[in-house]
Amino acid sequence: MNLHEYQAREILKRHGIPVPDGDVAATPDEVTAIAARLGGRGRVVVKAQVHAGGRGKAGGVKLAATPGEAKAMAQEILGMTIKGLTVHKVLVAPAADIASESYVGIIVDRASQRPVLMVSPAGGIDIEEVAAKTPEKIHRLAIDPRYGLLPHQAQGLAFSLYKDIAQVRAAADIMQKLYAAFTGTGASLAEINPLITTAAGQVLALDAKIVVDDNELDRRPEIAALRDASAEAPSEVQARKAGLTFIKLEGTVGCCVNGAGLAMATMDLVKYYGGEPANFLDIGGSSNPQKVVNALRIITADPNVKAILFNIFGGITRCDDVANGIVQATRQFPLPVPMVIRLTGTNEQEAVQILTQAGFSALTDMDEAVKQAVAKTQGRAA
Amino acid sequence: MNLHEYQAREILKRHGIPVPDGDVAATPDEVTAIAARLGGRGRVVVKAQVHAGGRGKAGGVKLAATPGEAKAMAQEILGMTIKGLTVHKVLVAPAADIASESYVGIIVDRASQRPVLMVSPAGGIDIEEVAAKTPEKIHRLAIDPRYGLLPHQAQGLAFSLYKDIAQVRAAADIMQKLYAAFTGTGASLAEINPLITTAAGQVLALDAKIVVDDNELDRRPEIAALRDASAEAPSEVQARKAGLTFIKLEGTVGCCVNGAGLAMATMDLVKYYGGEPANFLDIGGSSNPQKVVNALRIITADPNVKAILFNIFGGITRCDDVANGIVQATRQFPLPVPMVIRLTGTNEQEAVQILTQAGFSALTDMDEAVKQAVAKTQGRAA
Amino acid sequence: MSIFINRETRLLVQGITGRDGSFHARQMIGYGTKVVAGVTPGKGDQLFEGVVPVFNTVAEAVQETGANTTVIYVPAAVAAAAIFEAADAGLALLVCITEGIPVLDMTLVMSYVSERGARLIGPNCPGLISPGQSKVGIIPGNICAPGRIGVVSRSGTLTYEIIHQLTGQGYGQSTCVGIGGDPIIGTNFIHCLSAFEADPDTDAIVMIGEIGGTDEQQAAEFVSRAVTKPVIGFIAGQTAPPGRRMGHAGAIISGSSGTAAEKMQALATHGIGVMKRPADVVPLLRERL
Amino acid sequence: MSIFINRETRLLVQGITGRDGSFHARQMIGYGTKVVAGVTPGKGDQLFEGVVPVFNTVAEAVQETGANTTVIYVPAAVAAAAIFEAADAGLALLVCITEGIPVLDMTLVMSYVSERGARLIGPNCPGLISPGQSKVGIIPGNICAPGRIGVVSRSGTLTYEIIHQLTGQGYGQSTCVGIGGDPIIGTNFIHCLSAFEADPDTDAIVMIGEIGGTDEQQAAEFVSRAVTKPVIGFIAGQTAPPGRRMGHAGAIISGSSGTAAEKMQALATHGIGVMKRPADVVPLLRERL
Repeated sequence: MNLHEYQAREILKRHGIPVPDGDVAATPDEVTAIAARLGGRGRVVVKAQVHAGGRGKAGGVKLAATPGEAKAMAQEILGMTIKGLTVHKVLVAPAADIASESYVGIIVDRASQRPVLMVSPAGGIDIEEVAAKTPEKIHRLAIDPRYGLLPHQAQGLAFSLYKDIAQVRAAADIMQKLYAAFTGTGASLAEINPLITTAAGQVLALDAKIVVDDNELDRRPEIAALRDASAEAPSEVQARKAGLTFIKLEGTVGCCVNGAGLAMATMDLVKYYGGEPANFLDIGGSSNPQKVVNALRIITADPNVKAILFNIFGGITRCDDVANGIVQATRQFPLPVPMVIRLTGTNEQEAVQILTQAGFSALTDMDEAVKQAVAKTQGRAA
Repeated sequence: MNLHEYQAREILKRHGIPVPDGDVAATPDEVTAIAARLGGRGRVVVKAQVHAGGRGKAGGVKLAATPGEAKAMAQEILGMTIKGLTVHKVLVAPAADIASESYVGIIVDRASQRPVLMVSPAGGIDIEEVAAKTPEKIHRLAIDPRYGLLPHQAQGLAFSLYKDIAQVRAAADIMQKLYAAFTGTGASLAEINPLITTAAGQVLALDAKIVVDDNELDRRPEIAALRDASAEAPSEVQARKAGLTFIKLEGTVGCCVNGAGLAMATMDLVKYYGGEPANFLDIGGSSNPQKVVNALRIITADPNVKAILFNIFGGITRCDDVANGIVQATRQFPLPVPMVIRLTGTNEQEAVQILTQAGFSALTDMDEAVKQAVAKTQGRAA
Repeated sequence: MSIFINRETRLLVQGITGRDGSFHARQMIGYGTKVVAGVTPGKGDQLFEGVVPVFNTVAEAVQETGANTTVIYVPAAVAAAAIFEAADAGLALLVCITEGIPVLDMTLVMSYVSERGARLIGPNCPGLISPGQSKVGIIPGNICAPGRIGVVSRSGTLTYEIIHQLTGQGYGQSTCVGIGGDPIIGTNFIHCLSAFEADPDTDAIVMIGEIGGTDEQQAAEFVSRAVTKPVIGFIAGQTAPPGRRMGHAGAIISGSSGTAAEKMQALATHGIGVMKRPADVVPLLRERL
Repeated sequence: MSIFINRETRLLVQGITGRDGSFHARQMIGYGTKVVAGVTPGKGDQLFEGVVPVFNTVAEAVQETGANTTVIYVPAAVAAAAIFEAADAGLALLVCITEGIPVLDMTLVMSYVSERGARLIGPNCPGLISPGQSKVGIIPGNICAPGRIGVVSRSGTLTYEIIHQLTGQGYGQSTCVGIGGDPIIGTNFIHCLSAFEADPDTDAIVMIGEIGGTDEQQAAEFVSRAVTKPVIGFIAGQTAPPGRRMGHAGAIISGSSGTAAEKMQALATHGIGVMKRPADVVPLLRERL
């Protein structure tokens, strides 16, 4: 789960990391008030709060010299769309007096099976280019989770950012607190970019990003409560509530599969036979007819869908449950497009019987089913 | 540093361990009020809060049926002396309805170099006898500090206490929280004795003891603030404030030594030559004349002292600093008893000169010095 | 023979009285797996299905029954604790089916397991099966057949699809291992490839990967260096949308790797036969055997 | 020869610019110890006494100077961190003089140090000296003399007293090790006894213990089993008041052990010559050599 910048800043602050002043607003008037409060110290920055990178280039980050200007900018930014996501909130913060920009981030690394702390003196929006072109400017440390981030490790990395010992100590302290925030929120990513020094020598976290491991949410209700459903696509929110994994795509074959790997392989096969998948949809391991009903409701809500393809390999999932779900769904709402069903594995016979009685036919071969579904989107027989 | 029972209970409660209701009081009237508040549920127990074991046997723990009775008991207990310590506070708690008594304790173990969790189904005041006579009733587990107390470890030990799974889970949970309290307060000991079950099946921490590692106090001001100077011997409080380690004994030779091992060896030698040490006093490694002045003030405050013995082996401690301290002290207050000084090591020559000028003589041999000091307490030449 | 499990496997089922655990314990017993013990705290005096003794703790279960392998079906909230317990009890092979374990828990679990020299398979995996000998986990026994093909996969149902193709066309399996799709897993492609290479009863290996991470690339490199048997591979996710980028750190740590195209390229470069679709598995195997 | 340190010891001083560190660094240099580097974060471009390069980190210092041993004089609040850093940099011998390190920190430090195969001496110890070769710590060099007696002690100034007796009566030392008096220490009596037993230039061993714990008893048992050289011992604290009992747990874990009488009995039982007072050291040695 992605947190917004303003939420991540709040978490860092709670862990004792120095973060510039600032506040979040949902209306231009709130922006004016915050800007007026902060304005004594000069210009403010108004930043769109959406789960997308490249906000600056998209016009979602603007500088304002007066509260009135901040309001005008908020009017522009609030409601705008960045990479398909509508901006509902903005962060208003004083424009920082930046002497240097560094990067500090922690991510769980598959290869070392540990959290890896990465720092670079070349922080800012071009950090990925730095990583690609001058990897020697990125310093990495795999953190042994049994000991946590040890003081000398943080300090050693901090010496790669700064020369001044006070700044080194401040940065090392921030790294240790960032690790505490990382583990304390159940994050899979926590990064500060940029970590700035001001002309006065202070070290501050200017922008922050935290991604929480979804598997942590059950035991961290206070973090789960930070979810902003308005910042996600409605169909994905609906799918998550129904216990489905769903990602909308641009094609015409609506796919409903059990298991992520098989779902991806099914989409690949759609493409292989000349079609385009309309979505990724995994109904998961358990086989609850209602899940199938929900899945069909989500798929058929997409006007691009020209055919529906079921691909079920029964293991824990029982084919008869899926068949029952299909029948129930078609009783509740008419299917606007043709459907191809492939079922095999656990309780396959029962499923075929249920479907046949309801007037559907079922296939057992995956290639054949995909071919037929693609053909139907193209208005022809397979 | 020892915490009082009421302080330890508070810490356990803060860590989520179920502790019976109750409150601390310093006057009989406060006791009446607390007893009245708790009394709805029956009898209360009034417990002396002193850093001594065997409070029950000493008459420091009493049951009262009414608030009036509780007040009368508090009047008896407050101000009484248990093992030389005056009772200034009592804990008032509802008398518990005890179905079983177990023991749960964590201590840092020198041998395994780890915190060791010990539990026994035979808890209560006789636990030490249980340990001595039926050690198989004590279950031990060395906790790997890198992982902490793992759930299955706590649960495995909890199965040695209870059969009922709800009680097992409750006890395992208490053990994990006790470990959190142990590490969270920088304890060298944290124990619950007894851990009781009530007739209704609840698992509760009835009495608790926490000893905090003195080395933790600098970084845990909130724990250091729990120190109750009124619960310690005044001379020891005074010594601690002066940076000295001091333990009062019953003999007549007042000892002032640098280093704990040499201090003990000096006391042993006093005994070897027929004397009795009046104290253990270690002026520590650094050599500050003021420390010597303070040491002499504490030693001479003891009316039993018949002679003072300095035994200094200069290393980091400089003999001339000690000599200067002796001279300064004798200018500030007269010494009521004879003094024998042994100095050797760093800056020995300078020290001898300082002492000689001030009219003192100094020895270099430890045995000779001890012999002379003992002789002086016995009113004879060595 | 087979890898990791065989007729000698003495299996313990953690969570044997739970909904999933009891269902799959019956399936495994039905398949012929030697299920010697179950563990459910508080049910330490029951018999599962009238036959399998249930214990309160893994340590007791191991001591009383000589179990050498465990399969874990407990809920996600207590699954890491169950792995710790199993490793602590000295079991050599731990198979964790449970999905949803927080990844930070897994970083500690991996240290603990490797300090004790145990092998973990999973979590969030379907387990493994050595057809005709032993089934540990949830791979449907009826789609498998004894034979000489080794299968290793990050996926669940996609693995079944491919096993189904193999069995249907006469290629039985020595062992099929589902290693799981989580970011941190105990046993990876390389561990399995290495075991299959050493197994005299495996003639060829099918590996089934997915987008994300670089395990497949490392496995491919390992194959070219250390595997003499034919290997064919499939990568799911050619048409998957690029994953939402995980901050800058995600980009820094993984660079451009992780796409299906990049992985398929790596397989091909290192001499692995690349399947375009699941149905290619048998034709490609025939070419190489 | 000697144990642990000798002419080849290349010493790093952590906290070299501090009050204690600078004083003792000068003493060690004066004694002839090869002090090759110092560490004080933020002073990484200075020269100590115009000669010894100071670095910001231990890793750098080791890399640049080939130091193989460190001595730590930093304040208690950062001493555990300093040991972690030294162990992480691959130093083989770490000597921690600092007193006042929380014992819970030491439980983690010990795991970390032993995972890296390093030896820690201390904390809260005077360090060690191989007279005429190298001095690491704070034992006054002028009371020592080169010779063939090994000394190991939990104490500080009491050790000096006994070394003083030895040197004054013509018994030089191979190495004197102050192992420290804290509950958790890196190197114990047995480690030192074992090293002295193996050292061809040590003829006899003096061990100086104290009340508390059971290290001396275990050491005595070790001597009877594995040490062929004469050993004599002293236990300080015969007249010490019984320590304030640490809860029930203290009594349970240590039982009645830990008194001077019990320890002296253990030494005698296992064939160790027991000194009644420091002045007995030379007479007892004479008897046994």
